[in-house]
Amino acid sequence: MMSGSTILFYLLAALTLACGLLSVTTRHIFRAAIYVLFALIGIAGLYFWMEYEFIAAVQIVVYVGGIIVLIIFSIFLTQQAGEKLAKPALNRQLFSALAVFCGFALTLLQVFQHEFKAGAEPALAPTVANIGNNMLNISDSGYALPFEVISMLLLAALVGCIVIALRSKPETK
Amino acid sequence: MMEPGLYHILFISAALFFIGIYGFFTRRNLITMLMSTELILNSVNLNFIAFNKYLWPGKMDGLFFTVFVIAIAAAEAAVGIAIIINLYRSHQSIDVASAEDLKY
Amino acid sequence: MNLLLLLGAPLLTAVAVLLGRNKQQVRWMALAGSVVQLLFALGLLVAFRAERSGGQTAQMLFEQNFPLIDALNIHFHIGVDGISVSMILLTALVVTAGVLVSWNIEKMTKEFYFLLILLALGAYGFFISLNLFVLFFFLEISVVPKYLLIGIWGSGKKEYSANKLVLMLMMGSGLIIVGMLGLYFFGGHDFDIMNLATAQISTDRQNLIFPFMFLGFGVFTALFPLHTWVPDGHSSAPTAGSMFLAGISMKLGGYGCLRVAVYLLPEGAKEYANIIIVLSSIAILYGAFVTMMQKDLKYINAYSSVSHVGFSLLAIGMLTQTAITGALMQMISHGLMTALFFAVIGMIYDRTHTRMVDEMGGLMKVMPFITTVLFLVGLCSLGLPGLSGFVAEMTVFVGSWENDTAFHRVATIAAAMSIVVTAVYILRAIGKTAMGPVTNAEHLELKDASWNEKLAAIILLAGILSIGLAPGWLNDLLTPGAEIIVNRIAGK
Amino acid sequence: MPNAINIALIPLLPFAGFLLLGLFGKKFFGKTAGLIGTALLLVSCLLAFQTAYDYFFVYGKVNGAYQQFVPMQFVWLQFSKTLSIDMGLMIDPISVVMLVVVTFVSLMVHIYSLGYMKGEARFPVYYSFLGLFSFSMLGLVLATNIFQIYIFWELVGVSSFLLIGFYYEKPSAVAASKKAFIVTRFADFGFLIGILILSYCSNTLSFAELIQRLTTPGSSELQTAAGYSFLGISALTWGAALVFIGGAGKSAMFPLHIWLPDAMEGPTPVSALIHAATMVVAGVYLVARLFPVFALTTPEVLEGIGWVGAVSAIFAAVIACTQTDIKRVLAYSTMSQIGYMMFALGVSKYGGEEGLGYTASIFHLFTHAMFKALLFLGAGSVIHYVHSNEMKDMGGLRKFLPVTHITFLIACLAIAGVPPLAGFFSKEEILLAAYQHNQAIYYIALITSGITAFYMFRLYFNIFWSKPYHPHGEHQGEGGFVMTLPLFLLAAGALFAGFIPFGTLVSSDGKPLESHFHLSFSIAPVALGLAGIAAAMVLYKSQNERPGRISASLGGLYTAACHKFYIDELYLFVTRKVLFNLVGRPAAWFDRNVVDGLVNVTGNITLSLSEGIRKMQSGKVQQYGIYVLSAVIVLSVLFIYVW
Amino acid sequence: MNELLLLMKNELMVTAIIFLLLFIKVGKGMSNDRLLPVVQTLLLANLILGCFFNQEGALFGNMYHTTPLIALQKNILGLGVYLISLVCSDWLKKTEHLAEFFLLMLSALLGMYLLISGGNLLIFYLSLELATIPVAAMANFDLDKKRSSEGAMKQILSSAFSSGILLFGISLIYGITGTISFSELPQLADGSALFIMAFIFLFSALAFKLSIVPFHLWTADVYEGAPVPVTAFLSVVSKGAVAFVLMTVLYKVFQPIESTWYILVVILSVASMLIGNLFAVRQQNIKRFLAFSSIAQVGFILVGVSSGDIGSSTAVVYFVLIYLFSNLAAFGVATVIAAYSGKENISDYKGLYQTNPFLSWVMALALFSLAGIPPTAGFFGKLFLLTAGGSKGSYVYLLIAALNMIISLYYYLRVVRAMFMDKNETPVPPIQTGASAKLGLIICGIGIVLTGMMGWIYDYIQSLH
Repeated sequence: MMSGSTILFYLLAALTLACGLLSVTTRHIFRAAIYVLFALIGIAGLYFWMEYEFIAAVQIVVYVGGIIVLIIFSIFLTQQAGEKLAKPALNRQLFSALAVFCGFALTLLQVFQHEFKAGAEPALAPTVANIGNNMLNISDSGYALPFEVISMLLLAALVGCIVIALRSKPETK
Repeated sequence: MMEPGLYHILFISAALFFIGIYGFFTRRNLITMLMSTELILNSVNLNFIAFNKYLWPGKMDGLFFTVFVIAIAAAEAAVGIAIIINLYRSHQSIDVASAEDLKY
Repeated sequence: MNLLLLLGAPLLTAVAVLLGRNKQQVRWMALAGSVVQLLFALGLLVAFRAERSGGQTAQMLFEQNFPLIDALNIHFHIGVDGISVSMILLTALVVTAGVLVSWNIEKMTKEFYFLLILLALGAYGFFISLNLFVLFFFLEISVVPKYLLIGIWGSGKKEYSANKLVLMLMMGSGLIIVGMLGLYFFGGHDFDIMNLATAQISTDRQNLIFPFMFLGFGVFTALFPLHTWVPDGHSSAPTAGSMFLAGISMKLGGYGCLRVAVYLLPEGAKEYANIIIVLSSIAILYGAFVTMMQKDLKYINAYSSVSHVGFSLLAIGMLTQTAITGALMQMISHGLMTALFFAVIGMIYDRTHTRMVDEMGGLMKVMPFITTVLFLVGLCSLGLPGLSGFVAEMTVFVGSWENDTAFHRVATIAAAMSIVVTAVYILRAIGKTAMGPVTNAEHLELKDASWNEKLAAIILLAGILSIGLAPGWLNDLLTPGAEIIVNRIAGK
Repeated sequence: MPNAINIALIPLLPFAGFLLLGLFGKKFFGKTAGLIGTALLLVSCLLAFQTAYDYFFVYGKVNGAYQQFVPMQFVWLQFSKTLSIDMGLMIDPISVVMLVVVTFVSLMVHIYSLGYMKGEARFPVYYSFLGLFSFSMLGLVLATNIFQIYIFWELVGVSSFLLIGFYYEKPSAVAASKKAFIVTRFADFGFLIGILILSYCSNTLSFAELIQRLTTPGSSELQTAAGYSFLGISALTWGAALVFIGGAGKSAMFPLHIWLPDAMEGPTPVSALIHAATMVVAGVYLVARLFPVFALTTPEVLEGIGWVGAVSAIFAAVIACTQTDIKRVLAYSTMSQIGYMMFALGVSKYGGEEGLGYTASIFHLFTHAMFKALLFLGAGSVIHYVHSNEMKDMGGLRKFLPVTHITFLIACLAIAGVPPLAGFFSKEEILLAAYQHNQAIYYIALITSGITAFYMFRLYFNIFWSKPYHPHGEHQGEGGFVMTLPLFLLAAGALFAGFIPFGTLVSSDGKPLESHFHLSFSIAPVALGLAGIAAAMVLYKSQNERPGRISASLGGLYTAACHKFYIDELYLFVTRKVLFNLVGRPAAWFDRNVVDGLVNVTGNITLSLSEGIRKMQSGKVQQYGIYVLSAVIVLSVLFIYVW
Repeated sequence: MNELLLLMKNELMVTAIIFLLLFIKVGKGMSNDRLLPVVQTLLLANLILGCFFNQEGALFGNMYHTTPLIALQKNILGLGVYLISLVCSDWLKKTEHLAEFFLLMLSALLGMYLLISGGNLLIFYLSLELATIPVAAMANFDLDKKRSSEGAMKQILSSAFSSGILLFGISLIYGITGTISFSELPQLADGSALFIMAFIFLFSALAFKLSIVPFHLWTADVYEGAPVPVTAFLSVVSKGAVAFVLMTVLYKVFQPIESTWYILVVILSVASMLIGNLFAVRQQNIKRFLAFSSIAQVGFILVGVSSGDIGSSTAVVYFVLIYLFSNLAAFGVATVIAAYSGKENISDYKGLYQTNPFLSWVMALALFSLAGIPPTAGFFGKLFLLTAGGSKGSYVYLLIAALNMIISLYYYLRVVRAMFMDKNETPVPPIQTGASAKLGLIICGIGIVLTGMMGWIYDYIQSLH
């Protein structure tokens, strides 16, 4: 008998995979963006399901609130939303499918063959407090340095985006 | 059916990973390619969280990895989109086939 | 005698040449520099003989050893034995003559002399280095200037030839590198030739490395069938370039074959001696026959070089002391002779603007000096007593004959047969160019050699004659070195 | 004791002349060059005579046998501990005889050339070449070491080349000089290998030691040498035979004779010196030098030498009958006479009475030098006078060239073996030696002597009798004193040289040899000789139809002889067609297309590979992704399942 | 805190410059002519500072560690950036966004510093991204040029793809071992099939950054499209950093599976040399040409990397230093010519020697060094790489490497031939090279000539281990 949690899991899994698959096959670009959104939400759901609420929240905030919005804006900027996308070349599709299938098969084979060891240490709950402690800690288990690094990266990305996207004299022909 | 566990999630993430790759290979629109890479990154995140939860709950390495990957994904997407928009300005198209001058 | 002077002199000359203000100044500076080098070389000879007769019996004299890279145990180790001294002398002679015959180069004079002197630097360094790494360094130094010399100042299909030459030589270098590293690791992380000579390297390993070394240096010395850079390279190069290529460059290979491949890997040498003999016998005869069919003077000399250098390699394959002495003599003799030959061809070409023997005739009448030199050099090439070629070839034959198997005998006889073929092509070439009636009326107006050309010819002729008439001094220089090599082969 | 300096000066004076005239002749000496050369050679000649006198009559004979002396020797090139090229002077009967012959004939030629070559543009060069030749020949004669002889052997060859090609603007002279050099070089190749074999067998290069080691029965060297053989023939036999090939080449023995007739392109005095009296007998000298080895160790080779000599003698004599170029007739006659010398050695044995052939050979060498040089110089005078070598341009010259006529006649009689001229004595001895040891050769020689008389007098009559001569253009006459003096001196030699008691001076073992002279034995050869002269007189004394008819009736034989039995054509076929077309050309083709081709193909393969994989870099970023993924998968599979 | 200042002085200095630039930009700005010398001076200061007070130490719980060798590696990269600022000054002066350009470049440099110093996979990943994303943006700095955008697009997309694969590999490694720390990984690595697969996933990302065949395909397109300074940065500094970190990763982290990665490195290095050379042979554009040549060079670096002992890491560091001088000299000449005449094709270089002997000599020197011809330093570099690679005793591999030098020589000589031998009716006109560009080129030239001759440099690098 399946528990509710199990059912929820399969639903989320189905949502994620189906939306993911649809997002790479649909020929409406706007729909593709929406499918991606749902796939990401599905993943966020899985995080919830695994009780990583913080990550789920970040997922929703950054992806749904940030990236997908950015993508949708750029779609509006560059394309008529209703236009159908060009069909990919058939042999490209075939080769891609083949390569992807092989990769998938190999990965599954290896992953399922492998016997993962589990850590013996007591679990550390992924609470916001714990996360915060670790993140700003410069001791052994702290993540202050990555935090600084990512801030520099975001700064650089920001500057780069500004220079590129806001070029002063757009080419006019 | 089994109780969902690590291997289920690993299956999902692997599937999503290769779906993303398939998208990356086949979509001709640059923005959709970018979206595919987001799928790839998310599948990885799923992996990290799963491993963290089921195998190594003693530390939060996986969790933090996920956090930073999300952040990087955002930065990458931002720069990517900026470049794509710029490309659109000069090429008047965001079809990947329109930007294939550099070759051989 | 400080051997560093031998490197310093060309280096200074090269710098001075680059700073020269006009062409005439550059020429004189190059000449002065090369004369200084020649004097150094002669002084070295004198000093060396004095040391030896003073009872100095060390294998190498005037040694110097500075650490270069400790981490890899690389030392800048230099020193000379009789073999090196004679090779240095050869280089100095050829370079001086080369500077002299290039007097009339107007195109980028400064660069030309710079590269020429750079080549000399490479050769000097090569001959004095006692460390494989340093040796290889100097060997390589002399590769690229050749490319530029041929490519910029050459004639005919110069780019093709320059490319071919450099690429083939680099192939040789590639093989040498591998062999060198093999030696380095098998010989206890050391590049030093003197140390490697005492290192115990197992026979299997020697057999593994030897082909790399020998083939590598073989490319430089035009080992059949790796010789095809020779005809094209030589014929496209400017006169001094050809002189250097055939006169010194090919000797780098021969010297390397001996000093590095055979000396350091005696077991390997024994293993492959028969193959060397077969290849070089083929080279000797084949080169001679191909020469017979050539119509271009430079090609004639180039292919005859293949044949003549084959004697050196044959003698190396014979592994007897006399043969190895002969190999070295042949190198020196051939170096002088072929340099002179190219010099003369250059002089003729400058005047007639052709190198085709069929388009000349009766030049003896118009330019007696040049044709006399041509004639002498031809006689040297065909091994006439009194000239160096004879001494060298006979030493090779006698040395080869010391091996008493039928195989060695047949190879020696085959090689000796080439002296007939050589006579055929040399006389054909000389007969067509120098003798007979003057076929081209325009040639009647031509002038004989100018002072610089005469001087160049005389310098080289002096070398040829001093060996040909009194070979004892050279023999004395070379024999001890050859003896050491042979003793090592014999396992003593 | 021999005076080393005096003897050393004999070759060195001409060498000095060579250097002096070669380097500065044109600038400083000009017309006096000839005088300088001649003067130097005169001194040299006098020294040679003095040496000969001293040797034969003062110190040479010890214990009743002439000994070998080495007054001077030094190491020139040390090959190995045992083998070295030594330069030295060897004094023994044959070398002394040769010294005299060489310097004397050379002096005659020097003097003669003062007149003959007067006005030549390269007059000093000519004398310098003559000096070089004299030096080389004398060095050869004096050699103590088998390699020394080889060295001078080669030098002689090159001087011959230079002198034959003296008129370098004449294509035929150039061709002839090349031919002479290459053919003799081919023979020298054999010589060289022979030297190597002998030196290896005996472990020395010095003549004295070599002979001693190889002729002492049971010596260790002989035993070692016996161990080696090739094609079933022992190494020593090979060595001796190959050394002889060298000699045969220089001495123009069949079948290596083809260069000699062509060599007549050189100035006539040169022919007299080199191609009649001195260089061409070097082969004989070489065999004589190594005679003990030939006679005692390898008698089978010696017998072969005998046969080669005999065949050459008659072969050349037959051809000489058909030639119309007077110098070529003389050339073939030379070849024939050297054949005599060779087979004389061939039929000789070592020591005592048995060694008669040896004495005879050297004797004939000596006398032949006199009369053959005379013949050539005479021919030179004739050519000088009529400016042609062809018999048809001559005839009736006896009135115009009286001195030449008389001396030429003397020489002809001498070569025909008419007693009591020089040729008679030496030839008689040869025939006697042959008679005693090899009857077949004896008969060949007998017939040859008849033919010799015939062709010599055919020549004589054609030049001096036959048709009357109508002078046209300017004629210098006989060229004055410088040209007639040598004729007289040589004629004297031809007349009286036969009376020298040669056997007491030169013999195979150094001990004097009593010559037994049988009058009855001489009847046959003299009669044949006279018959030959008579036949020639009948046919050629005056112009008539008979020679034509006879040659027509001989048909094929005559044509063949006229074309020198097509030996030249054979050689040409072998060199041009076989060597050039079947070896040289394919080799050259192979080099350009296969060896070089391989290099180019490597380059082209690289370039076309580069072109071929161009598509990989398609510019499509998604394709790049597929490559990356595939690579990852393939590598993973490889490393998981293969390694 | 003092320890932090001392150990992270390179990073801190670079960060300081970044912020300075930010302030300048946000403030009233400066003209390029004034800004450039300032930046150059700051970079030089960074370089000089980097030479002192180097010690070993770790921070942030082993996430960051440094040794004198690492400091040297950082200084080499810093030198690279400084030289780029010199030799490319002609281009830099013309760009509209000089401050931003340096800001991005220094961010990338910072990323590289952290990459080298990083002590776990997270820092590794983050700094790899930090070293990549700004470069992608920089690649687009020729804003008006189509090719520039195309190159940038290819760069960002393919690097995103590759970092996806990298992350997947990292996640598997994390799953298998439960750690992301470099110091713990070697003990926990089990060498299972999945681990090897994960390693290959991870390696592919490094290979992608280093442009190892077959992960190299983006390289040429991006190099050709991007502005020359960016190309130079990518091909020199970025390559160097990744080569350094590759050694750390292979030698330390994946030491347990050495037998696997040795074969992998050998295969890929042969492939890189071959493919790189084969493509370089047929290139017309000088930047594209240098791209493929750099792929072949990387193959060569891998020869040195393969054996995995002290000698090999010394040889690699040494070679990177030399490669930096050589390649920057080549790119420097290319920039100068491109900046003044807009010409980028090899055929445009015909007859260059007649009009610009200085540039021609520098270029020739650089190419000879790249080809490994003495007396240039490249000869020593290559030889030491081979020596390092030879210690494992696979001579066939060495032979292939040595023979590949021939092909490479062939195409390097093509350029030399064009400059020195070919005739040209309309060669590039004489160029008045700017002072700082000239200075940069001269430094490179001196570096090319002297680095090899001065054996103590090698000894010094070795002594840092």
